Amino acid sequence: MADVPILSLTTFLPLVGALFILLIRGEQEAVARNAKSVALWTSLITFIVSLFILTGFDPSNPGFQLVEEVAWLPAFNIAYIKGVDGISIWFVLASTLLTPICVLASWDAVEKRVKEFMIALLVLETMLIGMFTALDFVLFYLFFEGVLLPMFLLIGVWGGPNRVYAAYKFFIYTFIGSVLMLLAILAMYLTAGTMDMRVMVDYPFPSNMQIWLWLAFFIAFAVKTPIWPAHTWLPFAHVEAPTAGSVMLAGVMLKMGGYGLIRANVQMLPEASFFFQDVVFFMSIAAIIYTSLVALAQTDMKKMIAYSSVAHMGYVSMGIFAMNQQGLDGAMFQMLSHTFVSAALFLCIGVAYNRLHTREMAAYGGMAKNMPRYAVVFAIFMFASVGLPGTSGFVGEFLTMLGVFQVSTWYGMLSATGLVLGAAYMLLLFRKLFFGKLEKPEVKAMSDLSMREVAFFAPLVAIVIIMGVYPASFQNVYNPTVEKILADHQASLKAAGLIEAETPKTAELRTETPATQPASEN
Amino acid sequence: MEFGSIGLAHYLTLSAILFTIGVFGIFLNRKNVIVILMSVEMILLAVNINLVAFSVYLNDLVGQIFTMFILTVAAAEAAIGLAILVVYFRNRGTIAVEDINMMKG
Amino acid sequence: MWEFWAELPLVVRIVAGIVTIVVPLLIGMAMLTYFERKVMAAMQLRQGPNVVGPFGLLQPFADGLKLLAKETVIPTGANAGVFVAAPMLTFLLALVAWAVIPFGEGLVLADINVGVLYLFAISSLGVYGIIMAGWASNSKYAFLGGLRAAAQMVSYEVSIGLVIITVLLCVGSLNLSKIVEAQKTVWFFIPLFPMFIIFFISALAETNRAPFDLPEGESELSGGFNVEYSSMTFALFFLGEYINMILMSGMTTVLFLGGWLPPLDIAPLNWIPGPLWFIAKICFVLFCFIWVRATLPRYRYDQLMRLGWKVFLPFSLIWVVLTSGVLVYFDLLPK
Amino acid sequence: MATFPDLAPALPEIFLACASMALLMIGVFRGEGSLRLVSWLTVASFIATGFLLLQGPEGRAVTFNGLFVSDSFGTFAKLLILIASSLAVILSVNYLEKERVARFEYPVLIALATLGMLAMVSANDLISLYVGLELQSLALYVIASFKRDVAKSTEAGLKYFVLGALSSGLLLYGASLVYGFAGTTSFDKLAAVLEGGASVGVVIGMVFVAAGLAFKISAVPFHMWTPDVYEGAPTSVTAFFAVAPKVAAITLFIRVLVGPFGDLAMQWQQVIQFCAGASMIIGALGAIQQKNIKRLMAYSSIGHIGYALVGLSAGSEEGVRGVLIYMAIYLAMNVGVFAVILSMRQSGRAVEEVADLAGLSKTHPMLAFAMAVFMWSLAGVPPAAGFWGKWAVFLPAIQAGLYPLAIVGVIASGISCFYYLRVIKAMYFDDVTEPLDRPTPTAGFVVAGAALFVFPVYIFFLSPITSGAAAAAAALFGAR
Amino acid sequence: MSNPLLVQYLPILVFLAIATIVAGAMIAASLVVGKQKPDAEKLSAYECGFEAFEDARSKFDVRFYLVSILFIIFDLEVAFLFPWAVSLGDIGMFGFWSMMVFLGILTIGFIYEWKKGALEWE
Repeated sequence: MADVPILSLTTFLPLVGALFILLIRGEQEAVARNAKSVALWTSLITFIVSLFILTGFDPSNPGFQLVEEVAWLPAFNIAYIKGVDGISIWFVLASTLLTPICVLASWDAVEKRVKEFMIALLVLETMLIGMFTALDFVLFYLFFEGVLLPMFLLIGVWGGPNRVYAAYKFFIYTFIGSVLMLLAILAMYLTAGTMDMRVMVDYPFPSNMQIWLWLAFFIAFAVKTPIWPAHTWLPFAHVEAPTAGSVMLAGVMLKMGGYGLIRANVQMLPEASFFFQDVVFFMSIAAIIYTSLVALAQTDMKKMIAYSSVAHMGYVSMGIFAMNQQGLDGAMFQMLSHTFVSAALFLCIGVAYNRLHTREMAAYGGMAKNMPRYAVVFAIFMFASVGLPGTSGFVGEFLTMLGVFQVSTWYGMLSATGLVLGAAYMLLLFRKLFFGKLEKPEVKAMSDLSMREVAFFAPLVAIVIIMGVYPASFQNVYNPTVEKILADHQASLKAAGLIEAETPKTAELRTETPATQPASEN
Repeated sequence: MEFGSIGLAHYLTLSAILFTIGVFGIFLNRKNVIVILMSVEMILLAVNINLVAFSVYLNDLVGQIFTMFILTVAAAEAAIGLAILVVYFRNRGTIAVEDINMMKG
Repeated sequence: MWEFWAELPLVVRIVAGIVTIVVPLLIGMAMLTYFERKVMAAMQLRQGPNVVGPFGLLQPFADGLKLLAKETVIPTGANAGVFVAAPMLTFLLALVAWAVIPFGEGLVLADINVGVLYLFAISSLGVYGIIMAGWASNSKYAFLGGLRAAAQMVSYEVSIGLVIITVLLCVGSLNLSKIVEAQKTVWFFIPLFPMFIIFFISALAETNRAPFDLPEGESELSGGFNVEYSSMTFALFFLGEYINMILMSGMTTVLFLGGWLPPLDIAPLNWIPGPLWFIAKICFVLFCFIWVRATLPRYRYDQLMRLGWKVFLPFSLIWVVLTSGVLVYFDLLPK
Repeated sequence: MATFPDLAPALPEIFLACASMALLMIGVFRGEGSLRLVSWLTVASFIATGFLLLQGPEGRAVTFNGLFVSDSFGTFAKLLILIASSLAVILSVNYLEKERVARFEYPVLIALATLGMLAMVSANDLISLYVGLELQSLALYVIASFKRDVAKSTEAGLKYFVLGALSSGLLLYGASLVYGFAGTTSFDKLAAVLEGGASVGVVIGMVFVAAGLAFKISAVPFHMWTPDVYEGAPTSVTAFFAVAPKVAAITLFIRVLVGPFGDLAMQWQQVIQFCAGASMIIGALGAIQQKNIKRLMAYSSIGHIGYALVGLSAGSEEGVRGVLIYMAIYLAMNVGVFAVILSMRQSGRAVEEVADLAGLSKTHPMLAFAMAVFMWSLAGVPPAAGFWGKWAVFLPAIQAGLYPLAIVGVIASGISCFYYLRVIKAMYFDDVTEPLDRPTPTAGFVVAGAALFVFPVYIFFLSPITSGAAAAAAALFGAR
Repeated sequence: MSNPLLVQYLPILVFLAIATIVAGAMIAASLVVGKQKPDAEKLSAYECGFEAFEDARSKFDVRFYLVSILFIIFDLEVAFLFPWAVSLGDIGMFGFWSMMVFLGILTIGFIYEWKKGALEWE
């Protein structure tokens, strides 16, 4: 297995599938059918191939594995480097898993221009996987930006009535953020002399430079994650996007931000991360409370889930910057959990939407009676989202808050209110949809989950339950990496004199300007 | 004052004045495109005065050769400019500057 | 001002020189008109002017006096300043050109080393007088006449320029005296005969003479650009035109007929002073001008333009190439 | 006795000059209806010129008494120009025939303009600079008003002429001052003279020269002619204007500033930085309002010149390399976009509003996709080639510490996304109003080629272009 | 009078002045001697007995303009030929062939004009 470039294979297989779909010609009906099946098979094969990544991965090794390296642009010192570590591997698998589900979910939902839809979806998958496995910063950036086009089209072409506005907003926000990141990457390249992320992770950037770089990266990833107040594009994008778009958006794309925050901000710029810790906490808690309140006020189901995503991602950013074992562990877990839970919730809403073509909660009611299977599935994911013990959401949120409590009790307290609010709006949603009287004739006419729908909900349900019951199965893969990251982080901070030895998280930031501090660069 | 005492500075000043008149002629003129063409010629004249004066001052022929080139090219330029102007006039029936406004910039 | 008084002798000398050129020139011009009428009359078997003075010799002066006494009319729509300036310009350009013509060895007012260029420039400026007249008159006839004259003059100026080039190739200098001296062995009209012919014909066109006198064709344009002129303003045009004629003859003489040189540098011929040879040659060329007028019908305008652009221009261009090629190939160039 | 100069370095130019005259003769003797023949022959002679270029002498060669220089910097730019010109001719033929202005002078004028560009790229003296520049400009003035019965076209020609003549005047005035105060017009000698600093006269002269050249590349604040000329000129001409003259002028710009005025970098860098920043901003803001796609592309080109100047303003070898790479990519993107614009016809009539592209993705999916790729690339979003262009110019800028400029560039590219996206939106999100006609095979071919270059090919074959540009920049800096 | 160039051209300057004075004097004399009695009819433009019915400075044939353009081009060529002709002895074969190239280009332009009918005046 070692000599098979498994990561590249996983990355570009969907692209090959997309090319095949491109070549399909003929009657419109036939084209649509063939496109769908090619897309399904491609994504399934990709998923199976991606499982080999897991088998080839050694969890005890905290470094990058399955590395592929090819010279590409020597003039710019850019190489094609791919590899995974404990942080990124789960996101790759999540992408490969969610894509076939999305294909299935849009089987009947997408009616116009099916061929193009499938192409966009597969291209999106390639870009996502590519981004998570890239170890050269340019490659990383390429894939990071490459996500924009297919997503822009997914929202803009197959979206709802207000799709153009949503697509624009999505695009401009992310683009400006990422161009700032490009500048930061250029600056880092000029300092470190390489684009290799493996080197950059260990490279001690000058303290005052770190501040600027950190800000640039943070803006880029904060938009993506999203962190309040850069989240405003997200509700629009979710509301207007087709189900598959929402699933990919919530399931994987938001994780690009979290992944980037860990990879770039925490790993590469430890001093600045330490410096900005409070800022991030403030923003995260603001996100959790504010967006939860907003979610409470929504009547549109998708918008509600979208706001809940922002709140959940607030836990993630908080956990990441707690900078301790529990916090980072929890953030990782929360991200993974959110990947499946929010994806599933959007799929659930898609199920309802496909039948009634409205997202207003008021239009539904009493579905527990005529759609029992649906109600059960929805309930599981709702509980996971709320963080009920036994589901994946519980582990993530619990660990995150544990980490935050270690840093500051107040932050922990405040973030805990998010749990209460989360429970409130999710239960509200569930009540409105499933309880009450089944009166509306069009709701009565709705049929329960079809076999295909069950097929794509089943793995999600399984994963959510497994994650909740036996979290270690997932944690084991990334824990060594997390430990190493934290160790490196502490070491850097010590080297920079920001913390004293053996007293983690209690040291105050020294007041000297960075220039007078013992330089960390060698 | 000695007749021969007209020096480089005088020529440069003259040329600067002509140049300025030319540039202003292009931008401030609101009446006739022909005036613009004449302003352009005036600018070139200023340049030529400069070059010839420098050429004499430096005792170097290059400036005068440059002038020859400018004269030639200026003639070709004027020919083309007038040709375009004629064609324009045939289409629009006017060569007033304020009428050149089909496309708002 | 520079020290005017210190330079006074020089200025006096110059003024004297100018007077000795201008006065005979004006008289000569007067006589030319007489000469023209007499020759034409002779060719048409008529008497010509014979009333005023002996053989009518004073006729031109009578004409001049008559013009002087006439009223100067400036038409209502005319542009008065330009209207008056036009004849003055024509006249003074015609005069000023004479500053560089060598009448004999060393007999030249301004022996500048770019004499040919100067002449060429002055004769080019002549167009302005006509254009100004045509424009300022605000009359259709004058306007069209002016345009035609201008187009005609510039058309033939090109071939004149090329012809001059061929001469210059053989001389290697722009100084008119040097050009004359270069013809000591052989006058240029012999080796450059076709160019001589072209030059002569172009000179006719350049001076708006028959058969190329369409710009002022009475029957078509009732006088052309000078239709609105009367009195002295008209006289100035008239003067300018005839002086130009003499000038072109002078140029022909200098460029092709050896200037002040005698035909052969042998005893009886080189006793005659140079200036006399020069004048005699001018008279001969002038006679040819009149001769042509008396014999040839007027060209149509399209014929005129075709001759200029499609015959003379390519022909003289080829001749320039040939001359230079021969000179370079046989290494005959003047060093 | 003057000795015969070595013609070998100038052989491509000499060949092209002879070829364009031969083409003129062929055209005029075959009369009307010879457009196709002359066009294809023009393209053939461009290709032949390109071969001659590649066969040319190695390294730097100066001839014609130092007036003309041939080096790999010039060769790189010349190849770009030749490619752009060839494509412009190829794209024009059908357009001209459909617009009923099929006259053989068109390709000949393009050949002459191209010759002027080659000459100016190779200029090693202010005189040859001027002559080359004017040869180019004169031909361009004429083809701008090539549709001589259409008021818009002649108006474009007139505007272009007036401002072009003004810019030549500025340039010349500067050249005369430089000559007077430095005592020479030769670039090599100027570089030597200015080594120890320059008098105020030279600096003023240099600024005038730079202003004149800035006109030609339509950098802010000398950009005001661009939108009108782009809109008014026949579309095929706009396609040409947008690329080849820009490449030539910016190459010349670099050669002048880095070569003779290299030691005055302190002075000109600030000017260029200002121009770059202002061009990026104006280019981005100006285009937002535009409905006409040619006007939109005009502002886009202003903006792109701004990005290219970012590289120059770094004043380093990497910066120059970046500019060259940028121009190469810019060429591909613009040729592609204009090939699409040239295909925009509704029942035989040319249309040029953005709205006319509505629903293109349904009627012509491949064309729409290609256009989307171009827009993507113009916006500078990876992985399209436009991103690499930005990369190549911003890297040296950051290296030179020009952070403010870089940030301005980022903001501008964010803003400019709006209007590039508008085109994509029209094609993909809007419904068909009136379908466009089927594009001609040549246009389709060019579009496909450019799109392939801009997206996949460039990424994998970036190295040849990059190393070519690097060699070119090194040649320029090595000569100093 | 230090400048020899000025000495050479002084006669021309003086000549110009005198000629202007002469021309001016002649016109002035006629104004003094001749009887000036203008009236409206006399001052109107000549139009074969008609009233002048429109401004004389109207559009005119484009061919005149064409001739002037051609003139500019060819006269410039002549301006180049002058110095060349004079110094041909010094510049040798290179000078000769340079001009031949120039003339060749010019000839091509000329042929083009001819074939395009720019020289026709029907």
